[in-house]
Amino acid sequence: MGLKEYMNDIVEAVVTTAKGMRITARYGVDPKEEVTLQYPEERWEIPEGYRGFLHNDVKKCTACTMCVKVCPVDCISLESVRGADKKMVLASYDINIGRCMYCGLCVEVCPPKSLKHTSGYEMASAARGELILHFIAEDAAEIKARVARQVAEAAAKAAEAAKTAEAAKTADLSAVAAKPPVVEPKAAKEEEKKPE
Amino acid sequence: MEAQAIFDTLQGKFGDAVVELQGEGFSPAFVVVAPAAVKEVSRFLKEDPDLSFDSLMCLSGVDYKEKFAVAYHLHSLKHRHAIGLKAMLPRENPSLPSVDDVWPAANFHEREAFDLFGIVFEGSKDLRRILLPEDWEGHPLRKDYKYPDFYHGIKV
Amino acid sequence: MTARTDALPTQEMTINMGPQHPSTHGVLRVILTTDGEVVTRAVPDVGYLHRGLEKIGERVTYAQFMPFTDRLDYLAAMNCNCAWAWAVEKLAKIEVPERAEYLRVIVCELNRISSHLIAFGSYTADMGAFTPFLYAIRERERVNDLFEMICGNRLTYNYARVGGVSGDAPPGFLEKTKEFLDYFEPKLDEYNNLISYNKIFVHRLANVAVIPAEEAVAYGLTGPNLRGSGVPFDLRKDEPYSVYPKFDFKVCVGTGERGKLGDCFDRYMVRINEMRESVKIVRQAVAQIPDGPVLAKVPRVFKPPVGEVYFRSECPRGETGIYLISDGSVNPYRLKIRTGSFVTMNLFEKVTRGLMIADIVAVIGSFDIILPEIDR
Amino acid sequence: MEAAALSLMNAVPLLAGVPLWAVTLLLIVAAAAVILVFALTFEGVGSLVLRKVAGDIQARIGPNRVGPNGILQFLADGVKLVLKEDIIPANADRLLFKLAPYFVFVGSFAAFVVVPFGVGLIAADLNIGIYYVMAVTSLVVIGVLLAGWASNNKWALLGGMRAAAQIVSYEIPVGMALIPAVLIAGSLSLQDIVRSQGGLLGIFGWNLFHNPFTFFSFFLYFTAAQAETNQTPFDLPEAESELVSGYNVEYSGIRFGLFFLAEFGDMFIVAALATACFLGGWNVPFFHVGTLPWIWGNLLSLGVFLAKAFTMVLIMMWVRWTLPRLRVDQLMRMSWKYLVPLTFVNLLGVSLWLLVFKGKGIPGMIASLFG
Repeated sequence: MGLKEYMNDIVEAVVTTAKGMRITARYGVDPKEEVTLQYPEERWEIPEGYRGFLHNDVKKCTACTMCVKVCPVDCISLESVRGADKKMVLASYDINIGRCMYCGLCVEVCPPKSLKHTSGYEMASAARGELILHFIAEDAAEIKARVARQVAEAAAKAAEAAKTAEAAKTADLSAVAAKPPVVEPKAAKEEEKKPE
Repeated sequence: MEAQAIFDTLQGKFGDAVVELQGEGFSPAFVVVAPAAVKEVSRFLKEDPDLSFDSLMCLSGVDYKEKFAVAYHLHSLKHRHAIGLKAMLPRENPSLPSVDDVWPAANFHEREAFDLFGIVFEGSKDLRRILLPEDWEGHPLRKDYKYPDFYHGIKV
Repeated sequence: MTARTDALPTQEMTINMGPQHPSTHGVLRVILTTDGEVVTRAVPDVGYLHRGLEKIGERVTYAQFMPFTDRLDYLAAMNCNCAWAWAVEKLAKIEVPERAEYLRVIVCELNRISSHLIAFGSYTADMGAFTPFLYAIRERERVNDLFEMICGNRLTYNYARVGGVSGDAPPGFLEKTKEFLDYFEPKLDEYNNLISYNKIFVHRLANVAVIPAEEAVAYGLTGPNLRGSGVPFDLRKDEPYSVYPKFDFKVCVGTGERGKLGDCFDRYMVRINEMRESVKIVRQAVAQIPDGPVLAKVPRVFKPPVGEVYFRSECPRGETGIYLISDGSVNPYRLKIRTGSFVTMNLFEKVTRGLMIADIVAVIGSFDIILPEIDR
Repeated sequence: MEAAALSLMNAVPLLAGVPLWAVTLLLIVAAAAVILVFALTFEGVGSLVLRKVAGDIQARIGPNRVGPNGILQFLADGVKLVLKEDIIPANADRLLFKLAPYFVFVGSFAAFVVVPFGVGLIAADLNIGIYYVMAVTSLVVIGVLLAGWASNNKWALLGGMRAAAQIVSYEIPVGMALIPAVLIAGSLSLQDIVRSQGGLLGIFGWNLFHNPFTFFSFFLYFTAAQAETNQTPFDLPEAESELVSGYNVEYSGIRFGLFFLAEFGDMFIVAALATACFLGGWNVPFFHVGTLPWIWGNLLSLGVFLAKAFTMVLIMMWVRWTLPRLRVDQLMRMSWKYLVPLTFVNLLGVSLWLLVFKGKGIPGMIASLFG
């Protein structure tokens, strides 16, 4: 190493250090450069399509189970029974947000658009059970029983109506027309057992 | 060089060791070779000036239910062409020669295939489990793999 | 004085570097055998983050695997998303609307910028200068803001879909992207002044872990690590996919400007320069983006034809190759993901021989590895 | 101290019956307490300022939760460190492990004794002042080495070895860079050195501007001293990204706190020496503080001295948050190939200058030209 290189080394070290220090000094004295967001007091604007916690509008939900099928981590579980008007009635709709990875696939496939991402992102809990969101407060068994009752009532009513109608027409065919009323809710329940 | 041409060249050179060309539905096309000939074929593919497949992009084990396979994806920086090389192995004691002295890149891939499929690469410089713990039982990417219930007394 | 090795027997020391260590970029474990400060052997031990993504892939549908690709390389989730989408589209021969391809390119390049920013920032932090790291994070936050706008998440985007993207760019997105680019481009010069050409920094990087071009090719290095050795190979240029051929950009290669070709400094500079090229690509894409739909018609129960494809795409950490075997069912039959970091680790033992402990950190940083990509 | 005790006894009639040695001892203890309080306060506030400076430079805010604008953060940190569990690793050498932090702390604290805070504010105006500082700060290296060894941790051992190599190497350039000031003053006493920079030349009376060689000498000293305090471009013994945390990796609680305080103590010592030897110490430009009443003179000089020293500390922090870290071999090369030869050349230059120009500096010569 010649003397020239030796001196060059020193000069280069000093010059590059000075360059860097000029930049850090500029940031150091310029208060406008501070970018920290004082989080609990200040919040950033959440954009339109933000994927926060999931929320299901159970009134709109048709219990089609698309969301359950598409979820890659199986964090959605729902139970439903077939109601008196042949539509599915939700018995329970739970989302385990401790498992959810906020991918948004379920929201995309939801046919009635009842499942939505909210803008919520803050939650803490000491127990894992608290991370399961229950969208139907009522107990699933109660709903099922109630729906079964309604179905039975409706079926009975239908049978009644059919009976009177039949009775008015001909007496021999009346027994055949009334369908067994208990079959349908049972079948529906079995169908819902499949997704976890 | 097109896949067919490469296949013809290989067949001309190695004869029966080169079994078939998987062209339709395969991208890139695969030249299926006998497992024992993998190393010679590889060396030829790398060193032949018209082929000069200088880089091994990927080496993967595959479980075709009745057979295992090792698939090599080769690419040539010089000629900018690519080809696949595949060796079919029996399910029992699958083993074939290692190619890590042809392409050093093969080592980690081979270790992975050994780890997850249990395919033994003979003559490999360093064939140990890579992703799983050393005392793991079984090879998880096999189609008949049974998940263990416990690992060192911890529920899996 | 003559050395009296027989009088004072010395032995080598084995040190565990990791899995918990500030500069192994995750849960990498390196078993160092050292003679004082000099490392005689450094054996990488990977696998601490193995989640069995390939096995998961065999059990979920093609669409369901998309969120898992976010976890492949969380610093460049967009690139992994798009790589998966492109691979499946190649398998099923799906035509993607042009606007969707443009959007993909925009987000991929933005993600490349943000990923390289982390590479740059964490590298300088590894070298002891903590300030540039925070500057890099500050810029990255802006990219994350953009991503949050377009897809709703800041880290795991799940934006691409088989056949397009999940949603069109919201109003104002393209303008904000331009704004970001205008803000970001001058920052690169600032980084260069602040740290890149700092004498100490250059000395830490130059001539460390030199990888000659032939070795880089033989070991299958890709991406910036390969280009750092002076091999001008970039899949976006040489095996073009998507709409990349429409853009004018340069393939950055190492020049050996401060030492031997293929040293840590070259790999570092390639990344810095690539950010500039990405800015260029995004600018062009934003200017040229056509109108139209962003999602092709893909059947809900998607069953690709039987076949095998290998799709390579240029991710920030090298080539992400997806080897996909379909048996015609809704789930992939076999899925192998070849990632840049995994292949790079293969070379680690070879290049670190004879370096010092501090250089090990420099090498890990210059390879810009990320552990979820290695362990999958 | 004895002289001070005597004068105190003369001044206060109450003390007439008390033996001299008792008053002296009392004074010594009192002085030590004052310095300890000062050192601890500085070290606490220093850590806060360090973090605030880091925040400003890094486009952040820095600590701002404890107290108004975060100014009580250091107290919170201190309380936390004291209350934390003090863990001693199972296989550590318990005695040495416990001893090491005290070595380090004493090494840095003892140097405060000769720091000339003001005209009369010096705990002990030793006639070997600089030599004493160099000697006691070397105690730090023993502590660091002990800490590294006793932790029974390989990273800590590496940190300790690095620290030993580094501090021993940089002792030489530090000493050589300070000698010009000694030569000019003709004394090793820091008070004498400060007094030699007084006079009517204002800031041009400082050794910094005495001649070109002393000018360089200052920067050489500053660079080498950064290394001695393990500040960032030279923080290899800690090197958090390589050695995790170096020699103090196994320490926790108050023992870690002592290392932490010692680090800031070292910073102040370096800044104080630079101030005293090159920046005129407590001298107020164009003004002779000795002419003021004792109390005002001392207060003014104390203020001036601290202002200068804190500015130096700030610059050290600024450097710390800008530069990356050197590698071990580069660190050694920097000392032996650059700093040591340069300081020697510099010393030669200063000596020749003093010989040729009869001890006069450039500003002095210019001043004498104009009468």
